[in-house]
Amino acid sequence: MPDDTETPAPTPAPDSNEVRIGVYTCHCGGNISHVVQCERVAKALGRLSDVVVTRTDPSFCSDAGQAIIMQDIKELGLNRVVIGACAPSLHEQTFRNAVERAGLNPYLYHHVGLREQDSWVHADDEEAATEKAVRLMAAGVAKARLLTPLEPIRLGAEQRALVIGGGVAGLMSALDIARQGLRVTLVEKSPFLGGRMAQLETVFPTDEDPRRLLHERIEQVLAHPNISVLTQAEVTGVSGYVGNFSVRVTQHARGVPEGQAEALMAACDQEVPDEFNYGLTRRKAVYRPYEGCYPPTPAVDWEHYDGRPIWLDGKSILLKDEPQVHELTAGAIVMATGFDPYEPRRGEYGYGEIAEVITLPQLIRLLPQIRQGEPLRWNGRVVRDLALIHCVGSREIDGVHTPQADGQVNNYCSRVCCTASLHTAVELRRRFPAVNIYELYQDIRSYGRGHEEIYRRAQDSLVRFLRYHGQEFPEVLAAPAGDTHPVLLRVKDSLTYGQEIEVPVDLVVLAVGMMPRQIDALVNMLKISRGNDRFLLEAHPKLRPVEMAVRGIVLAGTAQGPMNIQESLSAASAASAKVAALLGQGRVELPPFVARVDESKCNGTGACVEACLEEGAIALQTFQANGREIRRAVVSPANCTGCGACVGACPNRAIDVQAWTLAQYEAMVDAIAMDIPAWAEVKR
Amino acid sequence: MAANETLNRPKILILATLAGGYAGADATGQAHAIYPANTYILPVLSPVMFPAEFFMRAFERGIDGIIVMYSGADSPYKVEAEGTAALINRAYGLMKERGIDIRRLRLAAICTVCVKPFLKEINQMADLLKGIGFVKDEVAAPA
Amino acid sequence: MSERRMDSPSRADRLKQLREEHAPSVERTLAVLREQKHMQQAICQFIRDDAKTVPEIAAEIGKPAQEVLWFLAALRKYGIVVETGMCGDYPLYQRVKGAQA
Amino acid sequence: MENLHVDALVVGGGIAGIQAALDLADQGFRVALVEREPSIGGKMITLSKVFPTLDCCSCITTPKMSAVAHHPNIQLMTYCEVQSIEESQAGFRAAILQKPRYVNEHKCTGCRKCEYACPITVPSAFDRGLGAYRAIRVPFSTAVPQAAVLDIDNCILCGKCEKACAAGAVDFAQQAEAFEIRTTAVIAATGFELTPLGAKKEFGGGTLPNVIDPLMMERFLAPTGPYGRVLRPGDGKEPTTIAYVQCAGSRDQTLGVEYCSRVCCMYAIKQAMLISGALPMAEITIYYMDIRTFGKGYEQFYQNAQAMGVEFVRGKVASIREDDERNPVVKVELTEQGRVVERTHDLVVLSLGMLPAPASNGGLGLPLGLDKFVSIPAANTSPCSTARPGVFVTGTAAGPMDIVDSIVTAGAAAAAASAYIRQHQKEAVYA
Repeated sequence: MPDDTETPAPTPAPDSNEVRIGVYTCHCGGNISHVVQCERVAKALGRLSDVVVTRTDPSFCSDAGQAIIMQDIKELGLNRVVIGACAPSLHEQTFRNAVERAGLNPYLYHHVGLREQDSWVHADDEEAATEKAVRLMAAGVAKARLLTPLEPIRLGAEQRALVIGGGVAGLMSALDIARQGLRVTLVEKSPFLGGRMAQLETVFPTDEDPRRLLHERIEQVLAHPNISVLTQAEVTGVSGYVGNFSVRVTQHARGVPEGQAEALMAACDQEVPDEFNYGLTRRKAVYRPYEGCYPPTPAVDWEHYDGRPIWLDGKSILLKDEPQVHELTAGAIVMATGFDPYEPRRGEYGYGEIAEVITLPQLIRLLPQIRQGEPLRWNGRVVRDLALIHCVGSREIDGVHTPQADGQVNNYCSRVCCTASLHTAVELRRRFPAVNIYELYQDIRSYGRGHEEIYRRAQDSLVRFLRYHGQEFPEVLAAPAGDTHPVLLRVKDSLTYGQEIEVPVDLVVLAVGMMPRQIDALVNMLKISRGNDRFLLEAHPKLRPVEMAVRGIVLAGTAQGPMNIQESLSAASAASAKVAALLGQGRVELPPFVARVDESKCNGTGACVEACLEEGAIALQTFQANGREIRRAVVSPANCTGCGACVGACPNRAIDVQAWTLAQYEAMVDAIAMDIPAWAEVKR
Repeated sequence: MAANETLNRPKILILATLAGGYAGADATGQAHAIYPANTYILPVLSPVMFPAEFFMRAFERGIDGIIVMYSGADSPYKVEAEGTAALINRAYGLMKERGIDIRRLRLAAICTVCVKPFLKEINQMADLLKGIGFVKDEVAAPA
Repeated sequence: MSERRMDSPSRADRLKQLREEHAPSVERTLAVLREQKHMQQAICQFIRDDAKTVPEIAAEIGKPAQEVLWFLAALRKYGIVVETGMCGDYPLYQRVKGAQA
Repeated sequence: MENLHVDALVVGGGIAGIQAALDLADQGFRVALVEREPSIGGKMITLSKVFPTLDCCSCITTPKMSAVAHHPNIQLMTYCEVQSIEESQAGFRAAILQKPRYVNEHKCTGCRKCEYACPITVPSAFDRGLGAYRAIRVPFSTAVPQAAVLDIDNCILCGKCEKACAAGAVDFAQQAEAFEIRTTAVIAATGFELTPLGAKKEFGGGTLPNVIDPLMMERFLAPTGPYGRVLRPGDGKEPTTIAYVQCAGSRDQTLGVEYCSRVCCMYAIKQAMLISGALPMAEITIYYMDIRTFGKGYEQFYQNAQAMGVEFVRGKVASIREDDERNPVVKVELTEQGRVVERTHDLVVLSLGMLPAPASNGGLGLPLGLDKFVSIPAANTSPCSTARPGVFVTGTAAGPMDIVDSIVTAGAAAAAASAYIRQHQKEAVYA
């Protein structure tokens, strides 16, 4: 087993009143030094009191650069470090770590951004940029004088993850997390596990049976002792923070007693559109989506159940939902809430107006309903010619496409529809060799491993490709009565040099893109962000692709953006690796930027408590001191967000946010506003 | 520009939230947009932490314009949007009492990718200060 | 491992061994070095007083422009040559006074 | 070199291997990271900026490289080749060969005095041969470890480096050393190679100096590049018309490469944008079959490039020749107009694709797919598991992918490996 290594606590700064500051101005490989005269900055800073050493380097973030700083800390006894370099978002942590490795408390370090906020924006005026660097660095020194050693807030972490969503991504990440020895609660909104993947008939490029693959995975999940699964369940409340999220889950009743379930389903006479088949068929209000689903017991569709009793064996049985509320604590939350297929507007390519226009997900559900050897039929007619239109609800352009209800267009590529269309076309040509297939596309994006081969197979099986431009969409028209085909397609085809082509077809299939699920309530509860595309937003699109900005919340699968199954699995596993690293030790560390009361100044006015809006972050407590009762404010660090509302409110200046104190800001302002006669002497 | 010219420009202090304006300033830098250099950006967790007197002190010490770039409704802190607005109003009251032009203090919501609004705020303040000059001259001038 | 270190030959023996093992490549590299020195000197001589473009240097010393550019990249990297401006679409290069070649 | 016993061996120190090692080490596993080059960083560290955020590539890679070097659970070994990996009772035994750097890595301070002292200038592999470094050098400015390496094949054994080194780090007595790593699991992160520039003779790559590969352009655009600006390598001219030929090495049966390399559309668009920034007057044309901007935020990036004036031309490039002024002349069939034209550019970039690195089938003995990348038998259930139990794969060793996908699969491989390690070690205890 891996070592459970304890990192030693950093040695606190030597308890001496003498402040010894090292000041480092980074060239950033020319990024800063091409504009800011770093040597002059260093020289000017060297004149400030308490500054023991001042240096420049082509790149302090390099190993060699860090070594210089570490050596100075050890040899010159520095107890504060100020570095002027790129944005703190890039390298503040790098330098904090270096300072810590040299034996100094990492919070005795201050980072000044000289690149994004100086050299890069004042390239027109080197002199002014250099002066600005001096003032910003002097402000850094002023703050550094007032820094105090701090320790991160260490909290116990619940070694349990909450996985929201029981589709392929949620199942994968639940299993992966459980395999790391952590416990998992998997919450699925619908009565059945498997999500969108169960609605497919084959998965590309391997042509496996998706429900068989899912079934194996679900068995593994159910068999794992660390995982508990709640179906028909929704997260209805969340509070707390990384390591300690308190979660309320409301679970609806299955509604049918185990022994009577089959009989009740048979006896139920209420029918509703079957969303498993995207509305192509109807099912009962007591239902199971498909044979072999999990759990196998039928469930009541509470959303649509009309409340009428069901007659069974001469008795009237009224189905009742008695929701159960589960309260649980989770250290981390996995967002695996998935996607919905784009629902075309009424009239978009004839959808909803012409009966012969359906979506690709509908076609995929239609195919298994046709018996082997039977021809493809739609709307009572044998299909002879079929057209697939790509990019419906994807790659839309602002000002060209009709916006949706929220005013936005889907300006992203949905990634899977090209290969899914090609894959379906190949399958159609194989099963129904008499059907002519047209694919109307902009760009074929069969990017994945083995996908290009599917494109070639489609070409080899004589699928006809017609290419339209982004702004010149194909037109779908109802054919005049008496025509040979019910629908007429008109497209300007760039493959034939812009010819206007008319194609009579029996069925138009819209390759619709992906939209994120409606999860507004969850987003608000968790205070997480969505991007412009409305999918959940990662902390950094390149470097932290499966983490969210809120610590302890990670992303798995299509909640983040369009992905295929393989990509969803990878994302889910990657998310579980982050959860395992976070919770594996049973504790998490939070930055120490929380409010702290100066007991010598606090006289219990309560102004801070009034100003604070964070639940449980600060309270007045009564103490006994010298036989007298005194009231003082007490901060609960785990609940404090460090906003500082209490700081501005306190009439006695008795409270501050650690590392961001009012006195530090005042000192920085003074440094920025200072007269710097010394500066004028430091010339080239 | 000669040193004494740059030394004698009014100074603009910008208090920008790490989650918003400070990141927006970094985004502006990445775009290599040019703006006046007499601007000093300090990161804050949230500007609600400042008492109104903090701004008066800054004006006294020689800051000529202050832009508070908060995250408004996008803030991770519940109190920020309303709390900061109230704070700025209190500061305006104090500025009027002391005869300081209240245009020297601005509150603006800036997000992480707000390059254009960021530049607009900065340039507006810089232009204003070119016209109305230093705080010390204003306060010294007889009412 | 320490045992292996003790068995390892002394520096002098090892250098001798390396010279033997790499005799062909050392010989080839020495020839390259002579050619490089010649080329560097020719370039540096021509741009000692006036900055020139790559095609101008190539024409003067009778070498392919591609090769000249590579040498300039090397000389620039080690601080012997600097870019001083543009002449049309071509940057101008000049030798840095007093730089160690 | 001592023999090592670890939980996981990661082969390859590019971004995928780095991330996989960090994800495992952060969970408390002991990890050995073996890299055959003298520095980690892989292909990513040579790039200028990354799409679609246009973050400086070095700035986002170096912190991770540094984190690997300093992680208490990671043993970093550079300039090492994996010779074989064999199953043993407790997992795997990997035979590793440490190549001699002729520099003591621990004594070297990376000051580069040796480099300045060395008389031999050689083409810099880091700059794709278009820049130069010396026979002894720190491979690049942000290399990890920051230590020099001596290229013995271009050395005249003059000893000037040894004299120049204040730390006494130059060591001619170094020899190759073999050692063994015992590990429970292995992660292959062996990466990709760019299609050779001369792969398609008709395009003139490798013979026409102003027809270049995309990694060369990355170096021109990087602040540390060989010319410090964008110039064409043929004669140092600042190009005013630049063309990209898409799918030059991918989706091409004649090259035996049927697959799409996934990144070429995006890097071409990114480079076009960066060139527009560096050379505002430059005209940039991208010749393409299909634009495949399928990732998150990528389509918007493509739309932005169109708005910026980058010219996208649907066409099949048949051949490239050179005119009298060494300008590449592109013969292209404009597939939307049905005619063939010749267009002259100052510089042409062939948007080359990804080929599996030879190491993917080297010491690891992994079955390969038809595309020669490491085979993943159950892609839709275990996307990082190879055909060899206990060996996982991440990044471009398993087929073309971009940086973000490499980072995601690195996390996935780490998750799969850690589950395997726990299971295997538990069984070993009970056995």
